[in-house]
Amino acid sequence: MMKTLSQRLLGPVTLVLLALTFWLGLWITPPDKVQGNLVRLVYVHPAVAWVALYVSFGTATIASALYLWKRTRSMVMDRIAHCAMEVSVVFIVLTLITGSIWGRPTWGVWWAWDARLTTTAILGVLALGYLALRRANDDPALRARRSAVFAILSAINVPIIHFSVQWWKTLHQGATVFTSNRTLLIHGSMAWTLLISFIAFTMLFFWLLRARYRLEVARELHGHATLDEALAQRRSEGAF
Amino acid sequence: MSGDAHVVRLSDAVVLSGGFPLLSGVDLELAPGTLSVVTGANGAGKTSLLRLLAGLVPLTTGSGTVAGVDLVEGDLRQLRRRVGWLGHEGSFYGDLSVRENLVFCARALARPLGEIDDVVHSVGLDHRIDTTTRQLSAGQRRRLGLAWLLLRRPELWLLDEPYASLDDAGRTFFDGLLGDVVAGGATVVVSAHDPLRSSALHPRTFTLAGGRIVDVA
Amino acid sequence: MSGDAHVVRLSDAVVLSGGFPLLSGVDLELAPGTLSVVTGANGAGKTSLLRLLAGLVPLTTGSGTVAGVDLVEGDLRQLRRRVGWLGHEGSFYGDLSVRENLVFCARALARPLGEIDDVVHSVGLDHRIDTTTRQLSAGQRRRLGLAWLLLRRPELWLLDEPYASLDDAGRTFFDGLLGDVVAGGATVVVSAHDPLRSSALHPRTFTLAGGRIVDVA
Amino acid sequence: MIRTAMLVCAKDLRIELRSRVLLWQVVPFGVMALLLSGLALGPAHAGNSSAGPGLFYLVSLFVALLMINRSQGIESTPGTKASIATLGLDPAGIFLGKSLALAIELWVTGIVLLGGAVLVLHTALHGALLALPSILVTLAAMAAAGTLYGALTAGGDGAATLLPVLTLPAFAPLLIAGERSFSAALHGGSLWEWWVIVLVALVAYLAVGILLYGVLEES
Amino acid sequence: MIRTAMLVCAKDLRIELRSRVLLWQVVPFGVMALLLSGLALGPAHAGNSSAGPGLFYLVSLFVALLMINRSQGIESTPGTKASIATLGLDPAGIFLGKSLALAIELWVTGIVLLGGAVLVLHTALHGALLALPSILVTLAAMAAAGTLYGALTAGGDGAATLLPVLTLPAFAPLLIAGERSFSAALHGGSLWEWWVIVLVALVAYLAVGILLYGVLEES
Ligand code: HEM
Ligand SMILES: Nc1ncnc2c1ncn2[C@@H]1O[C@H](COP(=O)(O)OP(=O)(O)OP(=O)(O)O)[C@@H](O)[C@H]1O
Ligand SMILES: Nc1ncnc2c1ncn2[C@@H]1O[C@H](COP(=O)(O)OP(=O)(O)OP(=O)(O)O)[C@@H](O)[C@H]1O
Ligand SMILES: [Mg+2]
Ligand SMILES: [Mg+2]
Repeated sequence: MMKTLSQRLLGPVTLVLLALTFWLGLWITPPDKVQGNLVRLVYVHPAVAWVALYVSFGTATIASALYLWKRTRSMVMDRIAHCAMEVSVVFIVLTLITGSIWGRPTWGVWWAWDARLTTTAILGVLALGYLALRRANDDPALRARRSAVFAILSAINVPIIHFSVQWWKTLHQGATVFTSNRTLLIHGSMAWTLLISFIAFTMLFFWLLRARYRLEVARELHGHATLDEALAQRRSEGAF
Repeated sequence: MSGDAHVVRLSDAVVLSGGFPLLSGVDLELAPGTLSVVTGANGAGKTSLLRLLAGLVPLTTGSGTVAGVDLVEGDLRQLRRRVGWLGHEGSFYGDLSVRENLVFCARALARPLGEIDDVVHSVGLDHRIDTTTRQLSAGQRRRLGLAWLLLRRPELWLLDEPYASLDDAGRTFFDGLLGDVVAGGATVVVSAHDPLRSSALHPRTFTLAGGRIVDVA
Repeated sequence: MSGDAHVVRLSDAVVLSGGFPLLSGVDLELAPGTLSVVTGANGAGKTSLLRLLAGLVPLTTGSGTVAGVDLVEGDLRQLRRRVGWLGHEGSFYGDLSVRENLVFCARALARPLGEIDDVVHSVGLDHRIDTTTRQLSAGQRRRLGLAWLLLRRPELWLLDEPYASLDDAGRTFFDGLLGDVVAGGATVVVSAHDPLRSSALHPRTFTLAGGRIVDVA
Repeated sequence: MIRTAMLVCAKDLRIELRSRVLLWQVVPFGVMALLLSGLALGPAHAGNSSAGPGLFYLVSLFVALLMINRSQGIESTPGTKASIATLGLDPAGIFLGKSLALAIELWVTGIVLLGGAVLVLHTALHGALLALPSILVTLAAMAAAGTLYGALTAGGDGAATLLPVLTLPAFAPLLIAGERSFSAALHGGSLWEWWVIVLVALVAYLAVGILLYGVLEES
Repeated sequence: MIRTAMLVCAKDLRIELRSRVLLWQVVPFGVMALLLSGLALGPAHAGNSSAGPGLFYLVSLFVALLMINRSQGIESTPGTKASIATLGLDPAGIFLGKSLALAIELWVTGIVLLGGAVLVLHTALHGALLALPSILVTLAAMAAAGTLYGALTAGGDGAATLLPVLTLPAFAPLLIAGERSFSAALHGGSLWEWWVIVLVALVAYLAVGILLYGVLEES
C-alpha cells in the first residue's frame, strides 16, 4: 500500500504535539491565581470536548449526510461514519471524565444538574445508541441508511450543548477560550499551549480514525475471503 | 411492464444474510405469462429466491431485473408494488376482520370496494368475513392470502408453498386460479414440494440445491 | 399408562373459545398402538381437536379421558407431559441454536445428552446444529420439531399437518418413523389433507366437519 | 400522500378501538404511574406543586414509549410485513398516518393525565388549561419522533428494548421545553418562548419523517 | 424443583447473553432514564440528594417492566408455548428459574444504576453501599412479583401493555419500602424496619409463586 508523506507523518507529528502539549501544560505555563495547578486541565478538557463534539461527531454526521445523498452514496461514507462515531464515544467519555475531575475541586461535586453536563451525557448515550442500532441490523445497506438517519437526528444535540451555557444560566464555564467576537481571552504561553492542545487532539482524532478505518477495511477484506469459502460450502450442500 | 422480453432475469445472484449465502449464484430467466415451479430439499433456498424476486431482500452480488426494476440500482419499492406475495404465514393485521383487511387493501390500491364480496366468496370465506383474522384456521388464513392477491391482481405472482394447509376444495380452486392467471398474461412462480396437481398447467420446474439452480425441467 | 383399554375416549366433547364452538360435540375412542388420521375441510376443527387431546385447551362440556387423565377433573399438566405435539409452527426458543434447544429438552426430561447427536443426524440437521433456530427454513424447523419428539418419545403423538413443508426425503423419513412409533406401542394421531403416503400403515381416518366427526373409515 | 395517511391512520385507530388497549391498559397505567411517581419521590417533593409538570411529562414519556412500541408492533408480525410491503404504499403517507394516529392516542392519554395531575398533584387547573396547547404540540412532536424512531428499530434484534434507548435522548429536549412551558403557564412566565421551540421540533420531525421515512423501511 | 429452576434460569440467561439486550439496550436505557428524570424534575429537586432513592427506584421500576416483558416474551411465541407446555416442567421450578434469571439481570442493572445515582444524583457512596442489601432484596422481590404477573398476562391480548397496569400496584409497596430503607441508609434512620418488610414481601411472592404459578399457566 502506497503511503503519502502526510499519511506517514500523521502518527509521529501527533505524538510530538501531544508531548509538547503536556510539557508546556505541566511545566512551562504558570499556575492560576484562583485555581492553582488545576488550571492545567484547560489544556486537555476543552480540546477533548472540541474533538468529541465538532470534529468526530461532526465527521460522523457529515459522512452520514453524504451517504444519504444519492450522488455521494458509498460504503466508504458509511464506514467513515461508523468509525468516527466509535472514536467519538471515546472522546465523549474523556470529556466527561476530565470534566468530572475538574468539577470535583471547583464545584465540590463530580456531577451537577447543569445543562451542558446533562446534554453532553445525552450525546454519549446517543453515540452508544448509534452503535447499538448498527448491531441490531444485519443487512449492510439497511444498516447504513438507518444509522445515517439516526446520526443526523442526533447531531441536533451538538448545537444544543454549545448554546446550553447561554440558554440556561448554569455552573459550566461560558465561552472563555473563544468569545463570540473570536478573540482569545487568554494570553501568552497559555494561549499558545491551548492552541497546540487543540491541534494535537484534533490530529489524534484523525490518527485514531484512520487506524480504525483500516481495521474495518481489513475486516471486510477478510470477509470477502471467507465469502468464497462460504459460497463453496453452501453450494456443496446440494451435491450428495 | 418493461419492454424486456423477460419478467425475471437473474445472473449469478447471491444473497447473503449474516454472512451466510442464502442464494449462492442463481441464473434465471422467466418469460411473461409463464408458470414456474421451484422445488428442492428443505433449506435449499426456495423461500429465499422468492423473497429476492419480491424485492423483500436485497441482492448482495450479481445482477438482476424483475418486472422491469433493476435489483441493484432500481427502486425496490416499485418492484414490490408489482408483485403479489403469499408467504408461509399470511397473517395481515391480526386484530382486523377478514373484511376490514380487504377493505384496507382495496383502499390502498384504489380498487372498488364492491369487489371484496366476490373475492371473499370465491375463496370460500363468506361465513368468516367478520371474524378477526387472528382466529382463523391455518387454511382459512391461506385463503385470505389468496383473496388479497385476487384483489391485487399483480403482474408477478410469488407463491411460497401455496398448497400447504389448503384442503382439497381449496387446492382445486387454486389450480383453476393458476390457469386463469397465467392465461391472463401474468407470470407465476410457485415453490412446492410436490409436483403440481393439475396436468393441464405446463410449468417449467427449477430444482434448487445449496442455494443454486441445479436442474431445469 | 392407565389400565383403560383406550388411550383416548371423548364423549360429546365441546370446546368453546370466545363463545365460538371450535368443537361442537366429538365422540372418539382410540386404542393404544394405533394410527389415526384426522381430516376435513379448512376450519373443520382438526387443530382444535388435537389441541384438546394435548391438554392445551380445556374441555367446555362433555367428558373425556386422554392417556389416563380425565379432561374435566384431572391434571392437564400430567396429560401434557405424556403427549408429543408438533404444531403448525414449531419454533421453540428462536434465540437458541438447534443443539441448545435439544439440550434444554433433554435436560428437562433427564435424558442422556448423548442421544442428541443421533437424533439430529436422523432428521438430517447435522449441518445446521449450531444455527440459531430463528434462521432455519420452514422445513428445517419442522424437522427440529421431529427431533424434539424423538428425544421425548411420548406415548401419544399429536401431529398437526406433519407433511406440510417437509421435502420428499423428510416425508419418507417421517413415514418410516410413524411405522416404528406405532410398532413400538405408542398411539399416533395425525391431521392431514392428503391420504397418508405409505400404504403399509393402516390408519383409521376420521373426517371432521363443523367441529364434529362426520365420517369414520 | 394525504390519502395514504388517512387510510393508515384510520386503520391504526380502528385496531386501537378494537383491542381497547388504550382505554383499559394505557390510561390506567399512566394514572398509576403518576401516583407512584408521587409516592416514590415522597410527599415533600410531590405535594409540592412545582413537581407537577415534570412528573406529568415523565409519565407521558413512558406512556408514549408503550404506545410507540405497540404502533410498530402492529406492522411487524412476520406475515404482515411482507404483504403490506407489496402494497407499495407511499412511505411519507405511512409516516404521517401512523404519527397522526399515535398523536391522537397520546392526546387522549395526555388529557386524562392532566386531569390526574390537577387532582393528585395539586397542579392549578387554570395553569393546566393554559398549558394545554403547548402540551398537545409537545405530544404531537413525541408522536412524530416516536414513529420515526420506531421505524428505525423495526424488525431489528430486540427492537422492543432498543426503541426506548434511542427515543429517550431524542425526547429529552421536548421534555425540557414542554416542562418549562408548562411551568411557565403555572407560574406566569413567558408562554411563547418554549412553545415555539416545541413547535419547531414538531415541524422538524415531520419534515425529516416525510423526507426520510422511506429510507428507513426495510429495503 | 431446584433442578428445573436451574435449567430454566440457565436458559434465560443464555438467551440474554446471546442477544446482549441487557448490555446494549437496557443498561443505557436505565442511565438515560436516570438523567432524564433528573432533568424533568429540574435541578432544584434533582440536585437535592433526597430525591436520589426515589428516582433510583422509579427508574429501576421501568427497567424491571422492560425486562419482565422480555422474559415473558421468550416463552410466548406461538410455537414455543405448546412445545414447552408438553415438556411438563414443574411450574414451581419454572417460576423460581425465571425469577432468579430476572433477579440476576435486575441486580446487574441495579448496581450500574446505583453507581449512576452516586455520580449523578450525589447520593452518598457510603449510604448507597449500606443500602445495597436492601436494594438487592427489593429487586429480587420485584423479579418474583414480575414473573408472577408476567404469567398472568402472558398470551392475552396486548400483553405488553396489560403487564404494567397489573404490576404497578403490586410494585407500589415494594417501591415505597425500598425507597424508605434506602433513605434510611442515607440519612441514618433505622435500616432494619423497612428491610424486613421487603424481605417479607420477597418471601411472600416466592411462596405464592411456588404454590400458584401452575394455576396461572394457560390451563
Ligand atoms: C462532567 C463535567 C463536564 C462536562 C461534561 C463538560 C463538557 C464540556 C463540553 C461539551 C465543552 C465544549 C463546549 C463547546 O465547545 O461548545 C466544554 C468546554 C469547556 N469546559 Fe467543560 N465540562 C465539564 C466540566 C468542566 C469544568 C469543571 C470546567 C472548569 C471549571 C470546565 C471548563 C470548560 C472550559 C473552559 C471549556 C471551553 C469553553 C469554550 O471555549 O467554549 N468544564 N466542556
Ligand atoms: N445465519 C445463518 N447461518 C446458517 N444458515 C443459515 C443462516 N441463515 C439462514 N440459513 C440457512 O439458509 C437456508 C434458507 O433457506 P430457505 O428458507 O430459502 O429454504 P427453503 O428452500 O424455502 O426451505 P423449505 O423447503 O424448508 O421451506 C436454510 O438452510 C437455513 O438454515
Ligand atoms: N371467535 C371466533 N369466531 C368465529 N369463528 C372462530 C372463532 N375462533 C375460531 N373460529 C373458527 O374456528 C375454527 C377453528 O378450526 P381449526 O383451526 O381447528 O381448523 P382446522 O380443521 O385445523 O383447519 P385447517 O385445515 O385450516 O388447519 C375455524 O373455522 C375458525 O374460523
Ligand atoms: Mg421455504
Ligand atoms: Mg389446522
